[in-house]
Amino acid sequence: MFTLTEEHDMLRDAARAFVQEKMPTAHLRAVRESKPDGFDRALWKEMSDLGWAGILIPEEHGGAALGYVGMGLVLEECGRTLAPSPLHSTALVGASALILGGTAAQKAEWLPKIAAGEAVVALAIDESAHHAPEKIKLDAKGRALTGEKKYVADGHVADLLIVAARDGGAVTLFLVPARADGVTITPLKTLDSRGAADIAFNGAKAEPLGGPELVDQVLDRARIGLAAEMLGQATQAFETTSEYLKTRTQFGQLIGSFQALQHRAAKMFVELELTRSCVLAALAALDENRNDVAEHASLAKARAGETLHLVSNEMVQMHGGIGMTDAADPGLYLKRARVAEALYGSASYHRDRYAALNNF
Amino acid sequence: MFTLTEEHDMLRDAARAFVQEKMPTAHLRAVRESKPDGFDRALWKEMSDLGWAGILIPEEHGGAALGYVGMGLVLEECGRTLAPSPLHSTALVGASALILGGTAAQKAEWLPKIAAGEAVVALAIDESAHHAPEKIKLDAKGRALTGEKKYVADGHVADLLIVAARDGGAVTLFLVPARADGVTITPLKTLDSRGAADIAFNGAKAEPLGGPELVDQVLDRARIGLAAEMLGQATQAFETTSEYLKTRTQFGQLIGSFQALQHRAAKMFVELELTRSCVLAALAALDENRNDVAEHASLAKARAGETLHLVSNEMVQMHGGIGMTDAADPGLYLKRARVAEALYGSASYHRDRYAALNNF
Amino acid sequence: MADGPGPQTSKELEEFRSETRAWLEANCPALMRTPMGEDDAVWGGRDWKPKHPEQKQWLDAMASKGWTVPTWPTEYGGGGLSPQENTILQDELRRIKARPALMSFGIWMFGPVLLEYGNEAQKKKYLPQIARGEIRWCQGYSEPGAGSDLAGLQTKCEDKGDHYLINGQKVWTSYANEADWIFCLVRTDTKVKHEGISFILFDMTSPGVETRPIKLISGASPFCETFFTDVKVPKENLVGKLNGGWEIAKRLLMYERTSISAGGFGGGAGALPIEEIAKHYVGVEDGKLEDRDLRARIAAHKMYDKAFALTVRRAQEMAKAGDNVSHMASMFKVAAATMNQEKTELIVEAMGNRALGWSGDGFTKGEILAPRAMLRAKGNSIEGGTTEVNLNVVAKRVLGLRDHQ
Amino acid sequence: MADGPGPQTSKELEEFRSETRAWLEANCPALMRTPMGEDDAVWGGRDWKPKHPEQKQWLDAMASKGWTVPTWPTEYGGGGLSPQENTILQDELRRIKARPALMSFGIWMFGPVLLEYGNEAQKKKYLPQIARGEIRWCQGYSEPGAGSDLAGLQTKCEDKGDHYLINGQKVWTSYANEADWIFCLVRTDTKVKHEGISFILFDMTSPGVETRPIKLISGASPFCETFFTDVKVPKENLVGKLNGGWEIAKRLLMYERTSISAGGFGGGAGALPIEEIAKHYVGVEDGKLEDRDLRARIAAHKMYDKAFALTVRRAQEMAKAGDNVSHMASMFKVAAATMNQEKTELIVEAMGNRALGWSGDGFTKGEILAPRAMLRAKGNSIEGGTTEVNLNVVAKRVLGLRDHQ
Repeated sequence: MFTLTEEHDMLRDAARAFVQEKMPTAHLRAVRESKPDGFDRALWKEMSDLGWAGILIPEEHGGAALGYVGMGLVLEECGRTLAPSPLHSTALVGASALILGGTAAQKAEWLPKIAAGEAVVALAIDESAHHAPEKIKLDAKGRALTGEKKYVADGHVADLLIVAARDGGAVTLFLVPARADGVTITPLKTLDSRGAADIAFNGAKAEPLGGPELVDQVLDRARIGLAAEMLGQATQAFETTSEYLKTRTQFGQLIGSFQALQHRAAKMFVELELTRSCVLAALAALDENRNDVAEHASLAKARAGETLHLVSNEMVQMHGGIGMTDAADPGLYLKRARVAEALYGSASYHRDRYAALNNF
Repeated sequence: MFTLTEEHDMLRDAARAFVQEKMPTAHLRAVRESKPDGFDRALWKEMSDLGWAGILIPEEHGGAALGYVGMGLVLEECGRTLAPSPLHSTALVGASALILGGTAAQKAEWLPKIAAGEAVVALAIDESAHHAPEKIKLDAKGRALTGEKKYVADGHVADLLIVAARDGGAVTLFLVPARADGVTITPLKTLDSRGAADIAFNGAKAEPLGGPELVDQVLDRARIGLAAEMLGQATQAFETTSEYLKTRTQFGQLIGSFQALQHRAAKMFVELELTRSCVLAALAALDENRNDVAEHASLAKARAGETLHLVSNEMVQMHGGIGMTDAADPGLYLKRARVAEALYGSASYHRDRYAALNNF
Repeated sequence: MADGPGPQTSKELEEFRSETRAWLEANCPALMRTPMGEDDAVWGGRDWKPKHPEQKQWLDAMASKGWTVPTWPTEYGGGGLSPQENTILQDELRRIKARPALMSFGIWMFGPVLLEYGNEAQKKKYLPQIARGEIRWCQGYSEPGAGSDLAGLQTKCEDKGDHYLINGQKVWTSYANEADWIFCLVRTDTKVKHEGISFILFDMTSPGVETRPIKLISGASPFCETFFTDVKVPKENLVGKLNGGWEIAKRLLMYERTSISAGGFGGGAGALPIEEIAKHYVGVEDGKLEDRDLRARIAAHKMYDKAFALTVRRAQEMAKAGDNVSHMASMFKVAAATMNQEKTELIVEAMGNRALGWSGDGFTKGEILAPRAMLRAKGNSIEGGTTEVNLNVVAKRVLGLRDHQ
Repeated sequence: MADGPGPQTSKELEEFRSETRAWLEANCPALMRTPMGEDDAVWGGRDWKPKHPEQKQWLDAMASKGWTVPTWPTEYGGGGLSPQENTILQDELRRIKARPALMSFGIWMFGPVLLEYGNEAQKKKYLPQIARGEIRWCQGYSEPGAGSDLAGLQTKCEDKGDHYLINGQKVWTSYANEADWIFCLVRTDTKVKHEGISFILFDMTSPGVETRPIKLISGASPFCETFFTDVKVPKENLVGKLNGGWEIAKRLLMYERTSISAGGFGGGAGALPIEEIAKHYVGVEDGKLEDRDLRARIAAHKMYDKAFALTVRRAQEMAKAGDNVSHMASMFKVAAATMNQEKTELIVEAMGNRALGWSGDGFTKGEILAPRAMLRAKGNSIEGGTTEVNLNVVAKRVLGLRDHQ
């Protein structure tokens, strides 16, 4: 379950080398100042050329078919430096929705574009301040969408929208080109500088994609992939903080030699190791097509959220005053953490879901 | 609100002197081994002679009328050494119910006996594993009680039972002599060695006591008084542990010089100070007849429960292996803590109630 | 507990109350009784430009009575009030919802220590200026290498015969770029640690003083880096003894902790109670917040908050009764920081994706403030003594636990 | 990751599986495939009286194959199995729900270090007795003044020429009153600390050995105080070098932590999942536990529990793939203790007043066990290295944080 193939090892090493060189946290700062899209299109092209946009996509559609474990490894590396890109929304969520629910024609139209980095895809789910897929109201009668979606990740830069809506009874997914008539996109300036959008639909024409069970399948993939990114963020936040504990001196001693901080660091290490197991197990469950994906997804997202919350707070606190400055990295991790914690369901949401999945 | 009168100071000093001398934890051990009642009747007589059984009772009925703040101070001192007696069930809960809801005849019959330490009173409330006064079902039609009560504190030694039951619609309180026909008392051997009882009623004749609002009034007094006892337990558990940190040596150092333990001790101190304020404010709210007694009661009981839970666990852990032995005191505090935490509503119950009282 | 005769009879105090009420009624402008916005605080100082004329009118009126610093002696610009009278004044100010006439580190921190440690000339010169809001002070304490370990400071102060010469760098100097004068810790002896520190005052317009605002993670810049290059300071600006500054510094920190804890931290979007925010963004089912997990945590937080408020009140009553409550300052600092961080995090969680905005029109003003308040609150456990340092203080001074021997 | 040729082909392993399955089918008595009660564990030893003849039959069968210690060499009574074969054996044992044939500190702790540090005579003498369950061992480590600081031990061992003479006291000796032999840490040099400790073995029936059971807060007495007064021990009973015992002691502690964490702690009333217990005692509304606050905390605990199980599995897979996972032992110990304490507390909370009984007929057997399991679990963060010591180990050895210099 936890064993990586040689291909996976190579993919992770390549991702780490690329991200560390081209997308350190300084890159996020540059994007924040000068790229209203929230990412750098030239670098996204390079990432696509490396095959990342097509990791999940079958070879016949121009992808590499390396599976979710591979996707997770790359997302984790991107998380380490907070590298901004549409990788999660497009290569994971968008590609998954099309692969799982698309017709042959839909796949043929969109998957090659995704694999080539030529189309950005965004999943429009939530309609209020909180993740609540069971409450979706967006009306899809007659294949024309009417209603509103909130905080659509990468919705401000998407070429293709995948929209959860209700056609009569059950909620299903629909495809709508982002520039179609009846679609109004309001870009949001967000805490993590990546941007998002509120989107209004006013009779926009939509193509259905798969059946009702597709919504859960796609959401669980979004949650697990995001958990992998969050694992990377938390791991790096912890490692950066550990290094600081080994270099910063107060009272004539390295602050990392104070036992109270040592114990807090050790507890974070325990949390990180447990979270890593949950994330890797969830990715493997997807590749193995297991029937407990839902439980794994809620476990991974909730634990990644709790661990990242803890570690991002401790990162600021252990850096002291420096941690409060915009010039230092802790604030960047803290801001991205709060966004990632909320997306696709908070820890509270997933505790509730985990309990329900376990019948209590 | 927090200022004590000279009378209060004297009462507390007298209580401390008596309890420390006559009822140290060794007394609880002796009771555990040799007193199936869970307390020592001779000492209860002495406590009554000191006026404690009548602290709340008007002078005309043989009491001292020193109010709830006074009652709380004595309960806190008893809590410090885990001194077992029917003080809470009888002098606080029983006396309160009669004072607030009794007819002149009922008061004249029972209050002098309580003040003299000649009658033990027990309040029978819960009917399942959890405190849930809103779910009481015990049937009181025709002033004859039918149904069951669980874990009635001091129910195994009571002379008089005060029973919450439903006469048609609302829940009210009823008086039943413990040895009346139709009352079956099953004594329980409890974790804290004090004992309790499950009680079955089979058509037992009962006298009504006051109206429906009386149930809440009496329960809130029970909660606040128990919180005062728990404050004493937690305070002593903390002080005993602090002393141990100053005497036990490991690795050539006093264990209290290890920073991780210092920080944990400091955090406990903060919790204790906050809890003390809640308990004292709740007692004062009773004496001042304020309209926010319910909120104060839930605040005091929940915080006392959380603080005592924390401190009793840390007491064992910081004592190390010694703390695990029956011969040392930590186990005694831990066992009484778990009983007190559950009685009259757990912290979880009172968080729920506090939220409801605040309309959310 | 004997009820000894107080310095004032209750009749005298009642008279004071009615006079005060009448005076406030006549002198507090209507605008000064309305809620304050973000930029409405009055900090005074040489360069202060009132946003509204009523601000100046209110400040001058209060200063004329000495009521910006009600308990300071009248000869230094104070009101000379007894503690009981001050309680009445604060009651009456709250009653009409009056805005503070003046916010000032001079009032909260520097003034109290100058009253205790300054010489007569210093008190006469500086205290009335503080009381009238004429001079705005900032605090030169932390340095890049001396945060929690404040006594590790390195800013050098040399005796040049007729003046001192100061070289070095401070950091976290609140509003240094807007302040007129600084009270500053400097090193006057490099061979010893605590015993080589002095407490000195100087004008921020002195040649060689430079300030550079620090941008925080919340986006605001309330603090500066402050650089001193060959700054000449007159010798009479030393407060207390040469190398005797550490005692003054610690006393001032106590005032700082107390003022932070008692006043609470700035609330940002916290004008509404959390549960009202949560009801709006989370929704209600059977009269309860729909997210029951969040509801339980909000309830626990509100109880902690209430317990804290009750404890502040208890400490005040104890102080009034003559008990020493100085041991509670570190505890309050720890608890207040915890509470404010918990509160701002719960608000962000309750607001869901509506608290994930940074700027722009997609979010309301309150929605933009919520994450910034959460980010700002992270500093509460760092500024004015970190939570770690305060826990050390509780463990050692209050509980009597010792260091490794 | 190259798939090098393993020592055994998968065909060979499949053959081993079918042979094993057949053997177990033929040799594991039916009773030994039913769930174990409280007193059904087989610890062996000289004085052991089987509760059922099937226990002895099953132990002898397994011992005849060397499968009580499957990976030990056959010359010492082991099964000589490869790791892959052992995995298959354990799989097959689980498949038929076989009870452990033998529980033993000799198997889990002492045997592994003797294999590494013992001389040939010692291995030949002691290991086969362990494998066959003939001799039950106990561990003489902690002393009243040496708990977390184990190396502070004072039990004196003097060289008397032809024998050693031991005087002192041990505490927390598990089942010392039922054990036949003890492996024991003693002080052979009082002038140094770690370098003055030796590892020695002796018979518990030696004159001068006395044991006294310790009653715990849970009511049980699984541990003893153990006293040594002029106990004579043959010189060949020293394991490793004189004054070289600390290295052996640490290695043994590692085996202890691993066995505690991997096996989990005893569950008491934990046979049912928490949520089933809670449903019974708390009640259900709309398919959810009525106490939603408790429900959220049970869910969080179950997730932690699952995360832990996944991490154990991950470590096993890593170890199988040849990675060094020794750094994870302290982490597992901390997490396992936290988890078991959380679990037993949640069960007590869920059972309400039904978990407040100590004995008697007013409560069911499961209700009586619940608080005792909670009390017992408090020791999990103390025994086998306290949580504090294990956090120190993680901080220093895994994270590389240093002590004060």
